[in-house]
Amino acid sequence: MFLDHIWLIPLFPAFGAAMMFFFGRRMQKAAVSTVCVGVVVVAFVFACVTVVEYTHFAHGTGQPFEKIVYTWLGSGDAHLSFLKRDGTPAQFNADFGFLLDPLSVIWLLFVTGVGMLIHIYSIGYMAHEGGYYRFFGYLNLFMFSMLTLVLANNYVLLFVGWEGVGLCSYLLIGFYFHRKSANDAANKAFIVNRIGDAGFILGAFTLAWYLGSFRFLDINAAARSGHYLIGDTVLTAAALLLFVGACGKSAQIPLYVWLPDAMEGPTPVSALIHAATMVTAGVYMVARSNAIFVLAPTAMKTVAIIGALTAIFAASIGLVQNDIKRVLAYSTVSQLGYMFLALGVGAFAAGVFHVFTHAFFKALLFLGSGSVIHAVSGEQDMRNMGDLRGRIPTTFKTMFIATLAIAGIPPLAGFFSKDEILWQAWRSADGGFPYLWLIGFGTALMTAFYMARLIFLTFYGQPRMSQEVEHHIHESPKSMTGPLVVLAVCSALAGFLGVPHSLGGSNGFEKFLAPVFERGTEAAIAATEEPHHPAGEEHRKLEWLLMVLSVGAAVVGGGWAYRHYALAGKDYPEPIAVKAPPLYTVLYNKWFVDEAYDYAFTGRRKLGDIRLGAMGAGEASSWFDAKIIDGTVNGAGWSTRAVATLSTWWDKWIIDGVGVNGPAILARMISYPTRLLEWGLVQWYALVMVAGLLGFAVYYVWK
Amino acid sequence: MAEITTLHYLVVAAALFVLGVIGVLTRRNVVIVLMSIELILNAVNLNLVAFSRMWGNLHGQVFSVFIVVDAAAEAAVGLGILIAFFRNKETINVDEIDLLKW
Amino acid sequence: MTPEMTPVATPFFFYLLSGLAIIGGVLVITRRNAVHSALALIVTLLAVSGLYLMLYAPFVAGVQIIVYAGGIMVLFLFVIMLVNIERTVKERQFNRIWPAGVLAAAALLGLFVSVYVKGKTLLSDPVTGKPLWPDPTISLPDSSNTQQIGVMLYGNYMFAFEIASLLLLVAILGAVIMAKKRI
Amino acid sequence: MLTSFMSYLGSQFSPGVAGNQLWALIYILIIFAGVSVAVIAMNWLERKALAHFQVRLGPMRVGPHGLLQPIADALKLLLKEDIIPAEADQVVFWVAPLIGLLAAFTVYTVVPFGPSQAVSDMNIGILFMLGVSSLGVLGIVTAGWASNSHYPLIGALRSSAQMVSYEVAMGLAVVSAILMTSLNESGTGTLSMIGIVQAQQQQGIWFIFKFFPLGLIAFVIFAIAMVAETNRAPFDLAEAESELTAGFHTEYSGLRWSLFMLAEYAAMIAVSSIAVTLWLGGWMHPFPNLLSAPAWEFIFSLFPALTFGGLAAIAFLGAARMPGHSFFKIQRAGLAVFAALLGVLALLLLVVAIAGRHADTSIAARFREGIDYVYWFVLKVAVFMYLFIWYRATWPRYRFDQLMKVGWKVMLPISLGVLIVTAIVGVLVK
Repeated sequence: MFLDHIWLIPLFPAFGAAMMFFFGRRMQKAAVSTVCVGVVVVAFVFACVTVVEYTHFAHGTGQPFEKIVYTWLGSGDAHLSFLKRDGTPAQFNADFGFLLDPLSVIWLLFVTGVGMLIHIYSIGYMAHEGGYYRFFGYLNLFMFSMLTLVLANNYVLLFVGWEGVGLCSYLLIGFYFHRKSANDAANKAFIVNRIGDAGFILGAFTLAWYLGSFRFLDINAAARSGHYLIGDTVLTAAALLLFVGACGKSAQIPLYVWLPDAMEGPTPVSALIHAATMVTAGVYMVARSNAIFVLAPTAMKTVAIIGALTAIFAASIGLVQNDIKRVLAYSTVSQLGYMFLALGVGAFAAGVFHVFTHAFFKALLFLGSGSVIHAVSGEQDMRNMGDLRGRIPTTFKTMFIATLAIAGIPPLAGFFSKDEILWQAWRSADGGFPYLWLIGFGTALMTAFYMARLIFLTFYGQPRMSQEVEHHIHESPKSMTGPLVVLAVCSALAGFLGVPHSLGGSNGFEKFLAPVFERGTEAAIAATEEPHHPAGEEHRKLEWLLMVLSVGAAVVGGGWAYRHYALAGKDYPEPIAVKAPPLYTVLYNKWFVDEAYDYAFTGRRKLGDIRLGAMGAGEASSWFDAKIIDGTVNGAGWSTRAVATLSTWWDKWIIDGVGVNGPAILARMISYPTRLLEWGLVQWYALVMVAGLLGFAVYYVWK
Repeated sequence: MAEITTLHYLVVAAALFVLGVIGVLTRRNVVIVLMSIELILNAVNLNLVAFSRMWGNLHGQVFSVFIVVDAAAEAAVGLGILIAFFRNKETINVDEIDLLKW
Repeated sequence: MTPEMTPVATPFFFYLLSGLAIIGGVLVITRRNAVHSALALIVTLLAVSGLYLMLYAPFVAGVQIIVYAGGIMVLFLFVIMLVNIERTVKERQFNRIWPAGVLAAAALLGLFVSVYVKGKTLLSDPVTGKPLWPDPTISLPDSSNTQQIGVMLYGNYMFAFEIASLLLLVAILGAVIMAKKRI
Repeated sequence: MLTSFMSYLGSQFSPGVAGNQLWALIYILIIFAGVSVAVIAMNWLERKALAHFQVRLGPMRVGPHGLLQPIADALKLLLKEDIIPAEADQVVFWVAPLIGLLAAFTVYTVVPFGPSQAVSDMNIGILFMLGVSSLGVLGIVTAGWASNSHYPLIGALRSSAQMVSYEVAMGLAVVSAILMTSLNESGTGTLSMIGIVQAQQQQGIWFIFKFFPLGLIAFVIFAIAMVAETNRAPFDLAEAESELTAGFHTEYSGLRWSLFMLAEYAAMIAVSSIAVTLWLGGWMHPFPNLLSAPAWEFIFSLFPALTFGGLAAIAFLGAARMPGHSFFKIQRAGLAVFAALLGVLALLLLVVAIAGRHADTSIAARFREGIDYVYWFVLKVAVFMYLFIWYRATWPRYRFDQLMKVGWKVMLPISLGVLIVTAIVGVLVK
C-alpha cells in the first residue's frame, strides 16, 4: 500500500511549495507554517511507514524495491533506440521511477527526519523575518528536490533532483537578496555547482552510452556481471566525471569554495544544506555508483586522496576563523572529506555511516549556532561572545554534546563513524594508505581543537559583548530548542547502530547496507591487492590502538583549546598567531584560495590594466582580435581603398576612356533578376517556397 | 452518386490547400493572409484524418491534434505581431512591411 | 454501450460539406472586408469538422469546433475589430505579384491533380503492390476514439505532447510581449 | 400506414442511432417547441419573480396575473418595424442573431432528457456541447461589429473577452467531472452525455457529492462560469444599461431583438442542462441508490401528477380569491379554465403512473418511465432557472477588471487544483 505509493513522498513537500508559490503571499504566518511544516511531517511519517513496509518486503535480504510510475522520456518504441558503444542498440529510457534499497532508506529517513526538525526550528527562527512564506516555500522545494534525488531509480531523474537542489540552494543562499554579499554568494554557489553538474551529466551519459541504460539496477547488474575488467578506461573516465559532479555538490577540493560563502543564507538553511540535504548528495551519488567505482581503482584513489586533502585543508582553515558559522562551514567541508576518504578506500558503508551520524550532530551544531546568534542579537563573531553557558543553558548543553560527538569522544555518534573510517583507511592499505590514515588522524586532532575553541569562546570565558546586547540575551523559544534536544539525543545515540566488532558490537549498519555494496567491498579489497589481513587478535589490538590514538588526539586537541580559550577575556591572544604569525595569516585568509581563484579564473584581479587568469586570457584574445586581426583587416581595407583609388583612376581614364562599357551593362542586366530575390515583399518569399515545394514534388514524382 | 473514397477527401483538401496558397500569395491584408494560412493547415489536417481512416489507425488524428495546437500558437503570435506592427505603422498591408527595422 | 454512429447518406453529406468548405474558402480569399472573410472561414471550419465526423474522427471534429471556431476565430475577429480601419476596404486588395501567385497556385493544383490521377491508375505501393490509396478495410472503433487518442498522446507521443505544451507557453509569452504597449 | 408508423415508433425507442432518423426528427420538433414554450414561461416568471423580489406586482392586466403578457409581447415584437441602420453591414447584421440562435439550439441535440430521450447520443457529447455553446460568442461579436456603432462594439468586445475567459475555467471544471466517470472497474471514462449520467448511476452517487468537497467545488465553479457564459447578472457587463445602453443589441429591434432574447434564454437552459447532467445526476430521481425499491419507484412516479395537481390547486385558489367585481369576470373564468386544464393534465399523468406502475415492457410502463425521466430532469433545470432570476434580483454588477481578475486569478487556479487533486485522489482510490 504505502510502498506502492512511494512517489507521494516527494510530492508532499512539492505540494507545500506549490501552495506557497500560488497562495503564499496571502496566507497568514500561522497558516504558512502549518502547511509547510505539516507536509514535511506527513512526508516523514509516510517515509517511516514505507520503510517499515520495505523491511517486510525485503526480509533482511536488502532486495531493492523499484516502482516505475510512468515512462518519462522514451516509451520502449524501437525508433527511440540509440547505439551503444559496442554497436548494439539500446533503448533510450528515463522513467519517472523510484528505487528503495538500504542506501536510499538511510537517506530517506534522515533527509525527512532532520529536514522536519529544521522546519520546526525555522518557525521560531524566522518568526520575525520578512518573506516568511517565500522561505518556507523554498525549504519545501528543497525537500522535494532532495527526496527526488534520493529516491530516483535512474541518473536522469537523479539529475532532476540534483539540479533542483542546486537551484534551491541558490534561492536560499540569496534569500536576503537585498544584500549584495548574499547575492554574490548565491551566484558563486550556483556557478561552482554548474562546473560539477557538467561533469556529472557527462559521466551519466558516458555510462548510458557504454552500458546502455540510465537505471541504477541495470548499470549495477552490468558492472557486476564480470563483463568489464577492473581498470576499464571508459568506466574510469565515467567514474572520474561523476566524481567531478560529486566534488561540486559536496564541496571537495577544488570546488569547495562556495560552501563557506553559503553562510550568507539564514541559519536553518545552512543546517539544511550542510547536514541533511545538499552536500550529502555527492556522497550519495558516489555510493550509489559504487559498482562503477570499484571497477576503476584509479578513480577510487583519486577520491581517497582528494577526500583526505580536503579534510585536513578545511580543518586547518577552521582553526582560526572567528565567525561561528564559518568555523562550522569549514568543519562540514572537512567532515565531507572524511566521507570521501572512506568511499575512496572502498569502505562505502563506513562513509555512509559517517554521513548518517554527521547529519545529526552537524544539524545540531548549526541550529545551536543559530540559537546562539539569535540570543546575541545577530552577532556572529565569536570574539564578541563569551560566557553564555548559564544564560542559554539548553543551547549550551545540546551544543556541547554535538561538539563531543564531532570530536570523536566515545560513546557518542561521531566516535564510531570516524574511527571506522580511520581504521578502514589504515586497514585497506598498502602503499600510501597509512599516509591517508595519518592525514585523517591529524584532521581529528584539528577538529577537536577548533570545535573546543568554538565552545570555549562562545560559552566560557568572560562576556565580551556590548552592554546592550548582553542585556537582551535570552533562551530561544520552544520550537527552536525542541529540535535541538531531539537532535542531541540522536547525536548521542546514533552511533550505537554501527558499533564495530572489535568493541563487541555487531556493526548492524554495515550489515544493513551490505546488499548495496555487495561486490563493492570485496572488489575494493581485491583492487587494492591487500595481501593479508592482520588476522584475529593482532588485528583487534591494532584497531584498539588506533582508537585509543584518535581518542587521545581528540582529548589533546580539546585540552589545548581549553588552555588557550577557556578563560578568554576581551583581548585574548590567538595561540597560532602568537607562535607562527605567517601561518596564522595564511590560515586566516583560507590559504588565499579565493584570491588564487580570483587570479586564475574569475578575472577580478588586475595587474595594472591587464586582467589576469582565464578571463584575462579571454580579454587578451579579445585584444588580439581587436588590435591585431582587425588591424590586419583594416590594413587590408586601407590597402584596398588605395588600390580602389588607383582603379577608379584606371576605370575612368583607361576603361571608360578606352570605351569598354559592355561589362558594366552586362552586370547591370544580371543585377535586375538577382535583386528580385530580395525586395522585401514577404509574399514573394512565400512564392519562392511554393516554387521550391513544386520543384521537390516534381522531382520525387517524376524522377 | 458513387461511394466516397479517400481520394475524394484528398481532392477537397487539395482544393482548400490551393485556395489557401492563393490567399497567402496574393492578398495585401495581413489578417486575411493569416486566415489563409489557417485554410492551408486545415487542408493538411483533412488529409491526415483521411489517411488515418484509410490505414485504420489513429496516428493521423493525433498528428492533426498537434497541428491544431500549432495553428493556435501561430495565430496568437501572428496576431500579436500584427498588433505591434499596427501600432507602429498604422497599416496592415503586407506589402508595406518591407523594412527590417523602423 | 454507446451505439456506433454510422454516417447516413454519405455522398450527399460529403458533397454538401465539401461544397460548403470550398465556397467558404473562395469567399475567404476574395472578400474585401476582413470580417466577412472571417465568417466565411468559420463556415469552412465547421464544414471541415463535419467531414471529420464522416471520417470517424469525432474527437478531432470536436477539437476543431472548440479550438478553431470557438477560440482562434474569436481571436481573429477581436483583432480585426482592434485594427479596424476603413482605408483598407477601399484600397487595392491584391498585391503586385498576384499573377505570379495565382500561377504558382495553379501549378500546385496541376501537380496535385496529376499525382492523384497517376496514383489512381498507375502508381502502387512498392511493397504490397496494392494501389496507393486503398479503400479503408479496417474500421476504426468509433466509441473509444477519444480514449485511444488520449492513450496515444500520453504514450507514443508523450514527448511531442510536452513539446507542444512548451510551444504553447512560448506562444503565450510571445503574444503577450508583442501585443503589450510597454513592457 | 398509420399503424405501421405507430409500430415503427413502438419498435424503435432508442434515439439518434442510424436507421432511426424519424425518432430524431420527432425529438427535434418536441425539443424546439418545448424550449420555445419554456422561454415564454421563463419570460413571464422572470418578470413576476423580479417584481415580487422588489415588492411589486409585475404584469397583472393581460390575462389573469399577466399570464398572457409574454404572448402579447411576442405579438408586439413581431409587428414592430424591423430597423437596419443605414451604416450597418447589412449581411452580417442579418446573420448575427441567427448564429446566436443556431448555437443555442444546436446544443439540445445532445441533451439527455432520459436514457433514450435524446436526439442523439454522440460519443463526444460534452465536447460537442462545449464547442457549440462557444460558438454563441460569434453571434454577439458579429452583431456588435455589424451595428457600426460604439456601444454595441464595446459591448461585443467586453462580452467576447468575458466568455472566452470563463470558458477556460468552465472547461477545466467539466474535465474534472469527466475524470470522475472513469473511476470504475474498467477505468474507461466517457464523453457521452448519456454515458456520464449512467456513470453516476453505476457509481451510485451524483458527482456533486463525489470526493466531497471536490465535486462540489467543481460544480460551484461551473455554476459561476455558466452565469458569466450566458451574460446574465451579475456578469451582464455586455449589456450594462448604465454604461452601454443595451450593449451589443442596442441597434436591434423587433423580431431580430427577440431572436437574441430567445437565444439568451435557450442558452441559459442549455448550460443548466449541462450542469444537471454532469453533477446532479441528470434524469435520476433523488437518492437513486437508497430508495430504489419498487414501492419507492411508484411513489416517485406520482410526483409529476402531484406537481401539476398542486399547480392546478393554486390556480383554483387564485380564481376563487379574485375580487368579486364584475370587471374581473373574464379573468376569473380564464384562470378557472387554466386550472382545469392543469387538473386534467395531472389526472392524465396519474393514470399513466398507475397504469405503468409495473416495471415491464408494456407501452404504458415505458411511457411512465419516460415521463419520470423528463420530469426529474426538467425539475432540476427549473431550479437553475429560478437561481438565474434570483441572482439578477440580488447581486450588483461586477466591474470589468474585477470580472477578469475573478476569472483568471481565482477560478482558473482553483479549477486546475481541483482537477489535479481529483486525479490524484482517483488514482489513490483505485
